[in-house]
Amino acid sequence: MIPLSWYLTLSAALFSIGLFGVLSRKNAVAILLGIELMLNSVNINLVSFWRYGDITQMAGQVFSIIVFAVAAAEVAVGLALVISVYRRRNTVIADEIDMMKW
Amino acid sequence: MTIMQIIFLVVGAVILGSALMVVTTGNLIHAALWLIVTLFGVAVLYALLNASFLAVVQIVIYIGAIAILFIFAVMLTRKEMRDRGPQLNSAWWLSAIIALLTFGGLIWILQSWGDFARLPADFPTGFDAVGLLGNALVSPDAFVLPFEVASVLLLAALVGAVYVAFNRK
Amino acid sequence: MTIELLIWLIPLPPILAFFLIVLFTNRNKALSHSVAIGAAFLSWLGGMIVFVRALGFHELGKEPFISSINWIPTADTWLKIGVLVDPLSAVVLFFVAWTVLMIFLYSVGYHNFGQPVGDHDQPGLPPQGATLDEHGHKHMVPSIEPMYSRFFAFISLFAFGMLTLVLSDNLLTLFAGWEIMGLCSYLLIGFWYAKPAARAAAVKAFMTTRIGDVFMLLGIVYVYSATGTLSFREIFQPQVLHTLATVPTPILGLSAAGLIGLLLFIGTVGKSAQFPLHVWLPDAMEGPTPVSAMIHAATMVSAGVYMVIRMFPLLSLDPRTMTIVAFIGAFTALFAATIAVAQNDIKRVLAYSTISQLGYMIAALGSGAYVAAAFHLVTHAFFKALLFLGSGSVIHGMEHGVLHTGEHVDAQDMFNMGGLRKKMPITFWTFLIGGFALSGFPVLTAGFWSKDEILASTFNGHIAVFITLALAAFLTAFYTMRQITLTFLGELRTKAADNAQETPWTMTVPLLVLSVFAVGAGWVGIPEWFSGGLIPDWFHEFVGSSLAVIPPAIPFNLIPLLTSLIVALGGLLIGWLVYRGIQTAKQDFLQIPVLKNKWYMDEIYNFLFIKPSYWFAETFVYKWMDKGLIDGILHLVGKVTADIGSTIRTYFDLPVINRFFGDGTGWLIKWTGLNLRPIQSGRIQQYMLASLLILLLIAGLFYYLLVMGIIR
Amino acid sequence: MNLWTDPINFIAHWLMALLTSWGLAEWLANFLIQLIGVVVLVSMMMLIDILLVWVERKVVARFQDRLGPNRVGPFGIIQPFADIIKLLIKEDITPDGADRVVYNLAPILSLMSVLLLWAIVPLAPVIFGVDLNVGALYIIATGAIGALSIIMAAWSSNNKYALIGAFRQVAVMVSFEVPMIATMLIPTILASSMSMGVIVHSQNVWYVVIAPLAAIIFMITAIAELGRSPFDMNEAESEIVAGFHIEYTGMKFGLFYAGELMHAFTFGGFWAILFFGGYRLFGLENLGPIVAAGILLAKALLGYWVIMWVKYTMMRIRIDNMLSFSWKFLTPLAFVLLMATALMNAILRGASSGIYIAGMFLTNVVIGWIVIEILRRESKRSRVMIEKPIHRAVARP
Repeated sequence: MIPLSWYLTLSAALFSIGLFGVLSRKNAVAILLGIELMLNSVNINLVSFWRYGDITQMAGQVFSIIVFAVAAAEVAVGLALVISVYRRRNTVIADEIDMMKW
Repeated sequence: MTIMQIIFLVVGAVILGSALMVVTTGNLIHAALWLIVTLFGVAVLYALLNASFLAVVQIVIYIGAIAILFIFAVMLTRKEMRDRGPQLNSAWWLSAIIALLTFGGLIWILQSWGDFARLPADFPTGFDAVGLLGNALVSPDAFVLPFEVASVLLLAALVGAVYVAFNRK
Repeated sequence: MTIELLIWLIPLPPILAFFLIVLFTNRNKALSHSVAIGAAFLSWLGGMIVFVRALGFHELGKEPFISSINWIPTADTWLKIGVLVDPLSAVVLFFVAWTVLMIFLYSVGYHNFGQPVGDHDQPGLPPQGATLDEHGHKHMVPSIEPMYSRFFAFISLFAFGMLTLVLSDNLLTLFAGWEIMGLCSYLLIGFWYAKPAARAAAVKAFMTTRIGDVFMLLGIVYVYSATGTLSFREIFQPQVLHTLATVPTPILGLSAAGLIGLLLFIGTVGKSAQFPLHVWLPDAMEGPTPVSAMIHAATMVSAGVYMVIRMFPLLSLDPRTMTIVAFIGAFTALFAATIAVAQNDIKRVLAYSTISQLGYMIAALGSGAYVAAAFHLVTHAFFKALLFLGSGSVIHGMEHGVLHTGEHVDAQDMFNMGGLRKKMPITFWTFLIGGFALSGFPVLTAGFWSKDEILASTFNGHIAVFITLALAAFLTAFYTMRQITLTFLGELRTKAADNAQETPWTMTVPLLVLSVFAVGAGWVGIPEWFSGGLIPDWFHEFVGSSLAVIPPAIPFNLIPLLTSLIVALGGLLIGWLVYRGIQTAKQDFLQIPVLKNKWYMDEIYNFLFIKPSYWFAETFVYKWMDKGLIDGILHLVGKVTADIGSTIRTYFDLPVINRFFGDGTGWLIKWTGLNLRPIQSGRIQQYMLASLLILLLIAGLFYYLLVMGIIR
Repeated sequence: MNLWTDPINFIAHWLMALLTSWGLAEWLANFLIQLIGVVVLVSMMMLIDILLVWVERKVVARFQDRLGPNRVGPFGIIQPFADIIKLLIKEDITPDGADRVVYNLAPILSLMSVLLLWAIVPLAPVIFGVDLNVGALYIIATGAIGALSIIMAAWSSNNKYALIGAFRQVAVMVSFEVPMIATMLIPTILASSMSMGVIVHSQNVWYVVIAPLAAIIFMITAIAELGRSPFDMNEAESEIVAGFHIEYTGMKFGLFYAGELMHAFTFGGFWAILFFGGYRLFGLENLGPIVAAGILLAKALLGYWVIMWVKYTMMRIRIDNMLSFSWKFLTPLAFVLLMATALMNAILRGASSGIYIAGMFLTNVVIGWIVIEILRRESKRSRVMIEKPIHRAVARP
């Protein structure tokens, strides 16, 4: 019998790691990777709440599925953006894509 | 310390370790591959949580589609095989502090919650979670609307991605 | 398929047709009109099935076909939408389905389907005719409407609105249908938007009805706040009605029921053009004739009456409201009739007669004659649609003549017509039937029975209303005969009329069908005393049963019967005698300015509302306030300050402010900016970092405060 | 329960008793037994795989009018072992600049992704690894792992040809997975379950009769997933020398090779399971689990033979034609089939089985006919276009 706290702690840690990745990676693709980690941690929470709550209430699973969809959409668009940026600016380093300043 | 707990600990260690590799490793392809390990671990967690459908879907969508997409993107956005120089920006220590703060804050708030350490009700045998999920996804008094909206979102993302990445020359 | 499901499906085809035409088929004219007519036919079929089932089902008044679903979640309840078919809506559905189908069919011919494209037609203008080159000699023929498909799309949308309104079981969807129709009538009146007159008419109609609608919405809101529901069934529960009747309101001592009734009635006043707000209807004749027939005779204006009839149980709670309603109705009836006698435009006459007939119904309702009002609503819808279509057919024929001869005459002016019975026999006979029905030609026609019932029911109780209505009835007969005489009888006055020719079958068939109803629709309501109880007064029992208590049959009384006979026959006779001889507008002694100018209503409104608002904006606000007062003060202030300023400038500003503060500040700001610039690095991650940091700080602060209990 | 009617559980219980008598903890013993089961299953599959090498070589030889291996052992049946020895003693080259870990991981993943599939194959009513209630999806999931292994191999071996091959293969896999899922859903609908066991069990009439088109599409998509000819873009020898495993030598290549054969055989098996009644053959399966397993393997072999047949008789298709074939033809068709099946299933639910089957079959026939009509028109038009091509500007978004 695994207590709920384990899952929550794990997902919190995963979330923080993803956050770190998003904040600190240079490469835009890597930033997206971090976002994926965060989404997954959210999913873990959703599913574990489903399991530890009333399992006849499907909300947890349903929303994690919707998170899947959102993640897929986000990756598709994000990577498309990255690629087109690479085509124009010939770099994917987030710090070098700083036209929006001054 | 039951076998379940052992499995959980192992999987959790794998997940966290690989996640750390994802955000720290210098080689992007490796980062993507480590991400796949993480995703696989998460799928195992789903299996532990008796959400078999989600476990499989996790593998199909994340590993089968998203991760491979990532690898493609990595390959498409580089000239040579290795990335040179540090992969973390100069403020990485600050990010680390913030991440730690977030983690600490989350745990701090969570542990003040009464049900934090609750145990699961044991899973009824022959409980058809997949069927319930299917019904919940399409029955009008449940989640059919969010579901459809999600599908529309996917379509929009599809079109948008094609449009954005289209090579106008 | 259960009957309820069928009822749900009835309004669907038109809206689908609308989207289909707008989105896909609008390039193809034939496809568009077949789609629209097909949809109308489906609705008609459904309507007929429902109607027949309703006939077969006794006790319909007690438990009507009803079904409703949740629509909008409110705090703890739902706003429901649903359908309801009780005897009243059954009969209304009957005539709506028929007229709509007929008018759709008619429109095909009216918009010259199958004719060549005009030489210089353009969207927004009526077709100007096309030159046809037949073996050598050219001649003009009518040309097809440029915005053909668009027209069918609009009327389909309109039909959807009307059906929704008729079938809805609550005020909310009723109001929705109501507003859809308002929009459609705006679009359709302004259909030929390149004509300034049409534009103005559209705007006028929209604004005027909007006034009514606002009040109606107030009424609906009041109902909801007072009863917590909008469904008719629930509002008409006896205890709900009782509470409504007893609750007093601050406004002129009316009870809640009375006030709600009044507000809703104002909506009707706007929609079915009762006295203060009637001005839009005549101008609405700028639209194509099918539109006039459908919107402004058969269905939309009837919708207002339908609504008040529907709300009758609520309305009848407060005698004062009833009185107001009755008198407004009666007055409108007479008033519009007086205007109608002096109009020369064939369509305007009908427009005013519509107003007056609607006044009839309102008056009947106001004097408590529920069934009579509903009865006249049905019969009037049929024969007025017939009359409008007939007039449209006449105009169409005339236009053909005008095109053919190239003679520049107004194709709608009755004094340019005359003797058309020889040219267009079908139109003539159907128009004659319609006219007789309108003027209540005894025994045969539908108008007689309904009108007689109204008169009879007003006679006991509201004698004043009775007299007014009798006068109006006389005038009605009079101007109807005037119209018929000027249009069809006598000899041909113009070459155009001489070259007029009968319209295609798509226009004549609806005329024939509708004329059948214009005669037959009356026979279902023949009072018991006439046949000595042989034929039961079916309409009375059927529709009456939708009230809680079936109103008693009107007792036989000789005076109203005689009155209606006299006014009808007398009016017709006098009209014929007078206008037999008259050939031009000069000889028409009724062309007195006050009637020709509709009692100067437009001018009065112009003077009362439009001029003052212009004056207020122009003279008062702009000239006096702005230019005079404010600018004057400003100039003064400006002058004074300028003087002070110049002195201060020379002695204080230049040395101290400029030198020290001015340049100093500039330098300071520049310095600060230079030093702050690096913060906006354009690097997304740094932004995220900063925002998260601050977020965490704030979160920590709040948590601290919560724990400390400083905020809670 | 005896060895004949239920061998696996029999042995399992015996082992259980034995181990517990040795004083092992309950769960540990259980774990061990599961492990043993897995090992046995996998090694059996590998054995079959070795035989498959021989089968393949024989069949290709016959197709190409040769004799094939016939020196080593009777009918050269020992040939595969010779091959294995050869592969084992070959020099194991790792190209310069390769990403060693990934490079060595890829072939293992590739074979693993195939072997994983056998976990859900019901060899007999009582012989199966695990009866997942999401079996159909599981197949796709493992396929995803296969695609992953290919990408890893290609990228890690630091070779352009390999990368091109991998790109092609993954594009193909991703685009052919869609109709594959759709066609897998058809048996799912018919059996109202994704579990392989239930699907097999509910096939009183083989689904190939109820949904023939689906069976055909599944076969085509399966071949594409395998990346075998005519869909072998990933290793088009004549264009990109050997595709993703260009740099692999020795046993690593051997793993890829074995994986491919195994994959083909496995898909033959799934073809049989989804559409040809799995281990069922007119009640023969009731003789005993061993017989049932034999039946299934035989059917799988037949499916494998069909795949080989296609491979050795068709020539390679150009990549763009192939993808458009998937997106513009197979995917719509598969979805139409899916909807039609669902609809007919709902309509004919109450009807007697005869009518049910007839209706389903007729639906398929009608759809197939329409499709053929469309194809005929299309090909005619394209022929016209080839004869006198219309020059129009390329569409730009």
